[in-house]
Amino acid sequence: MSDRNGAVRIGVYTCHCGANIAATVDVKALAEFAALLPNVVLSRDYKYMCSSPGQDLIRQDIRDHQLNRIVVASCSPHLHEHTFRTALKVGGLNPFYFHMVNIREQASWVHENKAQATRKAKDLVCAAVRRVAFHQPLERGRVAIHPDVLVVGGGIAGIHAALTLANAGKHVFLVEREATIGGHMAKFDKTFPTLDCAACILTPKMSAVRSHPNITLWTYSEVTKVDGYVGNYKVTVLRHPRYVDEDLCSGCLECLEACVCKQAKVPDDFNLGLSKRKPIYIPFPQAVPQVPVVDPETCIQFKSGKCKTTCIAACGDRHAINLRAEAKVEQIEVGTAILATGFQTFDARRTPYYGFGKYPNVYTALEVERLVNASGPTAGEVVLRDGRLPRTVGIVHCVGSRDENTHRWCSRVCCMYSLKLAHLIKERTGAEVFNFYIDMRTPGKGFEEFYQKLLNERVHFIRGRVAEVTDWVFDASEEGKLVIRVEDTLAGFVRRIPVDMVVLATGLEPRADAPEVRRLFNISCASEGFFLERHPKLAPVNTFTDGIFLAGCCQAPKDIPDTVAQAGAAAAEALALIDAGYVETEPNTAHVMEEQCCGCKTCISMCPYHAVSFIEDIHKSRVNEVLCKGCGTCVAACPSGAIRQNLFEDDEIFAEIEGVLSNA
Amino acid sequence: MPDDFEPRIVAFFCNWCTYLAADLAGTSRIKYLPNAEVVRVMCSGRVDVQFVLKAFAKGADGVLIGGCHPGDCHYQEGNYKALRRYRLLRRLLRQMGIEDERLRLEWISAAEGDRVRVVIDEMVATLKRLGPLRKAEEERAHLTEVA
Amino acid sequence: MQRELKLQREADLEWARQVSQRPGCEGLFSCLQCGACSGTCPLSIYMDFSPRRIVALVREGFRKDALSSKTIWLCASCYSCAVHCPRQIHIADVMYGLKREAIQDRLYPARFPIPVLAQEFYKMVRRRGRNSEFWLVLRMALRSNPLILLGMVRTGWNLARTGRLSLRRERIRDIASLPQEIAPREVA
Amino acid sequence: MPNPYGYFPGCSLKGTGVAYEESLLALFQLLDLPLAELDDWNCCGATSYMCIDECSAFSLAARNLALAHKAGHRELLAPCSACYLVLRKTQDYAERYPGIAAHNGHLAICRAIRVRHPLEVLYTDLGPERIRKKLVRHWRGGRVACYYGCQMVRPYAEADRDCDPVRMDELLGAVGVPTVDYSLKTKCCGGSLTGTTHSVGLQLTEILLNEAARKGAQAIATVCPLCQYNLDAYQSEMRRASGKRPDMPILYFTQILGWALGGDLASLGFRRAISGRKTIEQWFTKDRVEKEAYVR
Repeated sequence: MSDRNGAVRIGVYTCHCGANIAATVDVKALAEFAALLPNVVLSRDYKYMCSSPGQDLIRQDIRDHQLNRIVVASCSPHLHEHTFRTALKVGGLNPFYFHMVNIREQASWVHENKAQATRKAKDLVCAAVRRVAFHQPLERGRVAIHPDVLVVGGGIAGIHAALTLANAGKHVFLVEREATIGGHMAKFDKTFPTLDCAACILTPKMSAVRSHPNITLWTYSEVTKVDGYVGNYKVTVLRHPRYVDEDLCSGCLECLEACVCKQAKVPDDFNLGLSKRKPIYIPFPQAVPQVPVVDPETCIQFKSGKCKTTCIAACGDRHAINLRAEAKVEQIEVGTAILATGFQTFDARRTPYYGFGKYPNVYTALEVERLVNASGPTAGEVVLRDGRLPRTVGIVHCVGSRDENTHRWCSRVCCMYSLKLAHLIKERTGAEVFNFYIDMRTPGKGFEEFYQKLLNERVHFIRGRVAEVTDWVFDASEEGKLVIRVEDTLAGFVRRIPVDMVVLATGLEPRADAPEVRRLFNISCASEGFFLERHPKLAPVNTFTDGIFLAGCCQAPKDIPDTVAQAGAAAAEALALIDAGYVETEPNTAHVMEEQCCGCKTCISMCPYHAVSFIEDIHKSRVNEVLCKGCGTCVAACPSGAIRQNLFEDDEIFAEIEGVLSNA
Repeated sequence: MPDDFEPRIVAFFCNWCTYLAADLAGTSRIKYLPNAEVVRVMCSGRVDVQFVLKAFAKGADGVLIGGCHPGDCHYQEGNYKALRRYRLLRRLLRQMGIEDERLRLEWISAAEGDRVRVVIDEMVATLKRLGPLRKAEEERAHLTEVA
Repeated sequence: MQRELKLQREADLEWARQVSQRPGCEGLFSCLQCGACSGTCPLSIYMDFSPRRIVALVREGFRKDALSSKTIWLCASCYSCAVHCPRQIHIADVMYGLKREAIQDRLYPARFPIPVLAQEFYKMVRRRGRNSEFWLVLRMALRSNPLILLGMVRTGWNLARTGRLSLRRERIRDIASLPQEIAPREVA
Repeated sequence: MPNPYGYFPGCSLKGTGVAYEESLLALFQLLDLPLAELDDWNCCGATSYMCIDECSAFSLAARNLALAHKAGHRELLAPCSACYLVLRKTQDYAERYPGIAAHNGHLAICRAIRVRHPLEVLYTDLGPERIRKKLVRHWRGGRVACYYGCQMVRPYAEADRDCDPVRMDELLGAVGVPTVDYSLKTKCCGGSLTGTTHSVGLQLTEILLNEAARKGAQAIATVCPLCQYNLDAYQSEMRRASGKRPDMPILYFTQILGWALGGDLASLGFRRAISGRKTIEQWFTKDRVEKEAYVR
């Protein structure tokens, strides 16, 4: 090796990471051990290698000791590999003369016995030292970034991200599965803690999306295919037919009046079945776009073909309604994508002891959001299904949250929205409202003050997880009521509280289709099923796939302020890439040693990206390094060892294997 | 066999799922046995038959390959290639008198930090039962030349 | 006026740790004190400490208070708590453990029939392999509070006339194969 | 002849719960489901034993499972909810805590046996439909509240859903018995408390009776000898305590099914009832067989 690029002079740096490593790995011993390894001319240990003094150390030593290989034993390369490579570059060394040893995530944090942890760390360092000797100088490639952006999901997160990008002059494709944008927020009446009307702050943004010259809005559509790589994604979008042409329709809604179904008979999804709609309908008055949808499931024309299609007549010469419309497939090219696919609420039927679906007066919080909503099924009246006004209401917190039997996580918004609903219900009905909570969680600007406000409004707060909601009566005072049985853990006894209405504060969970979306965009999910960010603190909107960003509740439950903030951040990350104009690629691509290639074509079938092609005239394979993503599968498959992968050369990995088995 | 036998495992972890799972195990401070040492590859599909043979030749008692779950491969289907290769490898190793349990292929997603613990601890237990890969020198030599 | 003040020296944290190692009690320290157990427990309303408070006592190491409580004896092991606990703590098993300890240390309320019944039941089954309801109740009453027999006369008669009161003292043949007397102890 | 289920009566079915055994045997005979009682079975170890010595309580249960294994049974029927729970819990713990299995040889093998409750056997192995087809007698009684009690549906069970079991309702429904929606169907009856802390036990059962009556039930169907005993034996006492109280028959679901499928009345143990004897007279003793009934 030395003849290829001069004598190998390795510098090894062992990081204490404060006590994170030093507490469990004997860093001094490790540094001393490293100093004695072949080709190592210098070995140091330092408190924080990633700090700028730490990086300076490397730069300085490169100059002072003519180091030409660097090994840093610290944390995961996913965290700081880039940092140190940059340090090498600044120090005047090719950044790929570097290898990182993960002695934190893989030693100090996962082992308790110091001797064993240190032994393992030594092996790993030894492996790195042997490996790095074989490293070659490499150049990063550059790929141009297509300036257009795909935003998936038209909730508040998607809307905000789209507008931010559009206002910055980038073209955005906003794809929404439902017939309207707005997401969950459009269902709310007021928002906590300020109680400003959700519609008033959301609908302007919605119409801004519709009218923005830089935004292509595709509702009733879904992404079905994503090819390519950062900067150059090729996306296929399927646009379901709504049977009403968005460009021709003026939103007069006369077709709704005209529909032969005089009565609305179909349960209205937007109102969670609390009201009825017609086969041709608009999800809600402020829907964007203001274009009706025809539901083929219930439209007579679709079922029998014998409808008078009065809707078409009503539409007149606009000819916006076309019941023969078919799905459209759109192909677009974008450089980056922001996933804002949101959440779904926990299905309260999974906690049968709360009687949802059994007792009509047990509601989910989202249903009550619709009840209190001025444009909801009851025009803002909080009434029971039988029309009565509730005189006592119980709000059960943590339904499907903080529970090993359902979901372990805290859904973060339930405490606050329960407070909001408590306030609104009391305001509208004057009812006695009881909150049943395990812990009140009001961390946020103005949240605690809102909690105080409700305490002063004499809303009841009972600390205890409700055991059951039943209709059995203990005595006459409970006749005809739903009874909440709970231990009042603060007063210290079990209570039975008869109520007219039970509100279940259901938690937030990943959408059922999250796994498909995840595969589509080649990103990971965290254990609970939400999309996994690249780093919980340092890269909360990035994913492990470059150019794919996250916004809103698809990453974890969060409230509207946080969602909007995250959407802004995601937009900024996308802009950063776009305005840079290009992105540097890892040079870990494969290439064919033509003289060794026997032309057996094994590699061709290995590559999912068609990066390996067969050159007939020389009867050998060749790798297109632009298309190659650097998985190395072809390398492993090549029977004659004619394909090599940068940064993962056979001899590099062999050296590493020998290293880890060197029995330090 | 001696109780103090500490098996040595070489673990080839793919960069996108299993290596991240190991990172997660770290950040969640999950404790597992220190017998496995990780060699990072971009994809389990990169794991060359030679790597495994080399590992056994150089004194590994077991080899663990970790990739993304089927359908989740960061490179679409590298893990399937790994699976194919793994089946072939097992047959090969069997002929060399190396027990099946010494080579293990596991799908571990980035979310499954605890799975890393389970798999590694299980494998150490198995290898302790099997004992060291006490191949006579010529056997190792044989392996070496194959590798 | 009774002073109620707990001094930390009364807390036996090592004991708390031991309890949390018993089968079913693993989750003890993850308890949220949410009270789901007490809320769903049909007997909590008769207990001196609700099941939730027992868990609190145990994990803070207040051994004597927990063991001398009536609560652990009132637990009819209906396992409702285990089903509802958001931390999947098998509180009924916690109770069993405490009962066993209470009996070892004779810490249960004096002449309280439930522990007496348990012990008589245990003896009978150990010696004969089966329990004979009539004799069991008789022994329990004699050893705790004979007066309760009076209240049982009518029920007894009802059972007798419907042929549900057997005076046979059941016994299995292969007594040897029964677990022999073991000093009460936990299974780690 | 299918090979028989192992049958573990447990102590109660030989004493206060004898009607359960009688009706169970009769019913299973009617359905050609042979039962073979374990030879020399011992007490399951139940609740009380568990309080003294958990380890040998498990051993007690394990001995029965071992007997079943020796007798070549793959499935063991435990009609008493307490026995059912203890046997299953023993297996569950032997599985999860090797420490427990280590204390006892039986525990190793006992996992092979599938412990089952008659309700679950009838529901899954036959099912409401096939039982409906065997129907012989029209239901002429009133509405019934299905009371499952606690231990049959709790953590270790597979007998039914733990919060809102439905299988007894569906089986009785299949033979034309109208059942009421009974919110207390899994609330504990107090178990042995009626014998030890009498007043407490009484209050628990009283609540169960009142609610059933309020929901319009004229009888309660049970799956457990202890539940049946507690609900049945003390009604007269309650009557004396507070003037009015329903005199309500407490039946085993096996008695009702047995009757509906044409079982011989004497063999179903109706005469063992303490409460609601008049109602039972009216409902069950008029023996008008209608073969054509429901058979489609």
